[in-house]
Amino acid sequence: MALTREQIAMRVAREFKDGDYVNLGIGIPTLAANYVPDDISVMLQSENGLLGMGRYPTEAELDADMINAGKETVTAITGASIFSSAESFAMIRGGHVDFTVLGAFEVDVNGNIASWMIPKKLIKGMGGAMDLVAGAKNIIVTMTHADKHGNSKLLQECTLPLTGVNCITRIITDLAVLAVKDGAFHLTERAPGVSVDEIREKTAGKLVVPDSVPEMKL
Amino acid sequence: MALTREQIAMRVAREFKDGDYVNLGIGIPTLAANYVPDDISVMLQSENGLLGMGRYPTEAELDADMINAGKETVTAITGASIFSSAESFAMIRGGHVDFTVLGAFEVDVNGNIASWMIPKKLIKGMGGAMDLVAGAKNIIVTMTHADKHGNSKLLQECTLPLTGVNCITRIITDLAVLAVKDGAFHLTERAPGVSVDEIREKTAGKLVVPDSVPEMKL
Amino acid sequence: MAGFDKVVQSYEQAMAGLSDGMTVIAGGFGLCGIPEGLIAQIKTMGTKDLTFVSNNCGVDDFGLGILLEDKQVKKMISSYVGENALFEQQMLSGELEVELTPQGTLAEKMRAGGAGIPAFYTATGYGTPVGEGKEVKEFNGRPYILEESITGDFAIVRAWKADRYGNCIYRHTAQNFNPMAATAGKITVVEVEEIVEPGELDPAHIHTPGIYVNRVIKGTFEKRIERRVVSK
Amino acid sequence: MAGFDKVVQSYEQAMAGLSDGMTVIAGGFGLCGIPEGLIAQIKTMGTKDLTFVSNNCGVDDFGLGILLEDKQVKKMISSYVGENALFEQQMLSGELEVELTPQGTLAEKMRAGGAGIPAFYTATGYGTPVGEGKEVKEFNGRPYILEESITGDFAIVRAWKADRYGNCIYRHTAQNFNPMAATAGKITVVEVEEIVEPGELDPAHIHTPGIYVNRVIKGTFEKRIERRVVSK
Repeated sequence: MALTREQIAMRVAREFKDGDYVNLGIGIPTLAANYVPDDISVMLQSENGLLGMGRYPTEAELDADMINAGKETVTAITGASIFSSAESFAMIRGGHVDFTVLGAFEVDVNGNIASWMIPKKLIKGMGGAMDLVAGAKNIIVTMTHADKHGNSKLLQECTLPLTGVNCITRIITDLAVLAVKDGAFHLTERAPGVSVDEIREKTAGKLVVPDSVPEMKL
Repeated sequence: MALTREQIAMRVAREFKDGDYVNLGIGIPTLAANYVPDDISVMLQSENGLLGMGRYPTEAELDADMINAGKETVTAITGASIFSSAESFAMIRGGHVDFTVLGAFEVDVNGNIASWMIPKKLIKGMGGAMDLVAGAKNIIVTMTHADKHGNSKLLQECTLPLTGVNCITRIITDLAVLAVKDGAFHLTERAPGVSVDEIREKTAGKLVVPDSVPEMKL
Repeated sequence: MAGFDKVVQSYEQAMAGLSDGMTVIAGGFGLCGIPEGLIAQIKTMGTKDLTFVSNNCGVDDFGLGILLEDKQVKKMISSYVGENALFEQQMLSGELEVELTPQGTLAEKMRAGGAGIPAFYTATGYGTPVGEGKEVKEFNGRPYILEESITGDFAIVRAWKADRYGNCIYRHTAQNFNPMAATAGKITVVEVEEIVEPGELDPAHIHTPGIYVNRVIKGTFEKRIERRVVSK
Repeated sequence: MAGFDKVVQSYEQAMAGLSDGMTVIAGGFGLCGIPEGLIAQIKTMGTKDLTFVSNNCGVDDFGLGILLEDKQVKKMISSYVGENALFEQQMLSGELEVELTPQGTLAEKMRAGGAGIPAFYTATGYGTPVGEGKEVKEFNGRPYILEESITGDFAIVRAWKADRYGNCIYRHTAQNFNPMAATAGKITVVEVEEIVEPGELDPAHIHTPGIYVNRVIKGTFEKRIERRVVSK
């Protein structure tokens, strides 16, 4: 069965290693913070200028001057640091953030990603997404494999305005985990109970399927 | 009579306005800080990362972590700020320092300056001088009008490797104050008792002399 | 040190000299760390045809959003403008010109402007609409685009504390774009929660040295929260 | 948070991995704010053919100068090298390659290296030997030269206090080049006067966030004064 949002987040969290600095986008990526295994720690970077983002505040802790990149009120962990936007993106652009997890509208076989604009429909801006995909060492895209009309989001070539080129190497969807390399999606894991055929059917771009595709561990 | 080093410094100090941020090079420029008129204040920037440089420390105040750009022990005034070299040169390069005063080997009629290198003889490096002449809003060069062999330092064209081009607009020497513009030195003041003829004789580059050249006030 | 006293007593003095057609760089991220009183003063002044450089444009009735009501904004240079219905309407009708700029590039453009760096190369935006028409150059086999710096006629900044010399510190994540904005204005105006005497701020921990600051005014702030989320 | 504990117990661990031919970025200005123990460790290791990026090269018997004795330095990228007789001798004999770089450009090259900016334009050095062979471009009618960023295999840094996560603060003007150096090393090692627990440093006043730092070691420092000048 297709994974829930929480299950995608659980699978994402299994990618992290102890000591990773991680930037999580809005939505499913943010949920991944809830599923970091007990035996490791990651430190969350929020691109508005906070390294060591903590949980949401209690009513008593609420502070308008303490927000995350999604503009939500947050707290800082012990040992956090707070800095300017220029410093924050120096970290990101300079490759010091180990992992970025973000959503997307489309990804293609060349690792291009479209995530910020649907012409004539949605023009809110790219925020920090273009910097993040250009700067992070490892990027994971999380999204549903297909849109609500059943159209694949894993394409031979993106159709929407791009966020970045040749930058996506790993995708975790509700159906599968895929590596992006050599001009193809390489299926590495499938969601429990999801068949390779279903994944093949919902993947519009070139898909490489090995002889055996294990089920994800969550 | 030719000015002493102290007198050159006194004349330099008369250029400052209340509220000026000033960077003073090693030597005569540094002396200018001693002659700032009582009714105005300037704030000294030291390019190793100190805005609000104060006097030299007492024995009790000596601190190896508190130095100026000349690597001398210093103090900071009340209301100083201390920052990185990148921030310091952001201030300089960005034109936020109002005045830079520095020495030179040669200046020419196009406002070029040579101050850092004598091939095969003196190769110590430019330090911050190239950044300072490229960045400050107003630059004053202080030097003796001629070298100890009597050779003019105010040339038609610099002969030594340059520190900066088209950047010097004002020179204060032991003999005169000169503006540099339109491809010539323009004599504006002469040292008390120094004749225009002496200045003319010791200025190798094109010199424009107005009908009347007042004596400097010190 | 009278020449270094940057404190002004009124918002009129704080924004004196702002005129139609100018470019204003504004600190803040969302509604966090915005110079509320300086924005209100611009609304009061009714200055028109302004270009704003700011990560966001507030919301409909707060932050820079309030300047849209009387169409004071000609152009907006921002990374994200999705919180504001009036903004979208004026943008789609063509009344408002918008230059969407990646957030890190925007921060760096302000910093570069203040630091006398006219342009820099970044990988951000290469191959996307942001890179269109921009110079491309390869370094170590990777393509980068050339981005030019930004400076403003004015910069409006919100700080936590400033001393009379204009030395500023920011509170928590209200820092965001404010330090870069402060460096990039021909006239930089800082609205603060508290004015202190020189010497009260630790010299080694000043976020914005006073050399960048022209005017300081004590403000009072609503500090509206854009997305109030609490732990369950 | 074991994965974020950057503290190492020995200088051997601190400089493990340094090998012949590597590039090392070093903080410090003159003898102020230099990582004395890390430099001594490099001397002990005897690593050769090193390129150092540092504003200065110490003096004959202190700072980076001590690495000249056994000819460990192949190349030096600095703004000012006038305090060191052995340096001059090796430079003139051609044993030591020297790339003189303006101080502000050097600081910005390190910052850019750490910030993922491969190159930037600056007016500094245009029309001088520094600008020779470099790309020139005009912005607003003024010519600027293109300067490329610098990164190192190692960065060696001296801080005042660091916590276990590598968050650092610097003391007085011992800050200088250290924050930029810290960002620009593939492996950044910080030698500190005091190690504190996370939370002891104010999050808003950390000069170098721990994300840039790989190893922290507690050192002891001679802190030699280069030019002792006292008020009369």
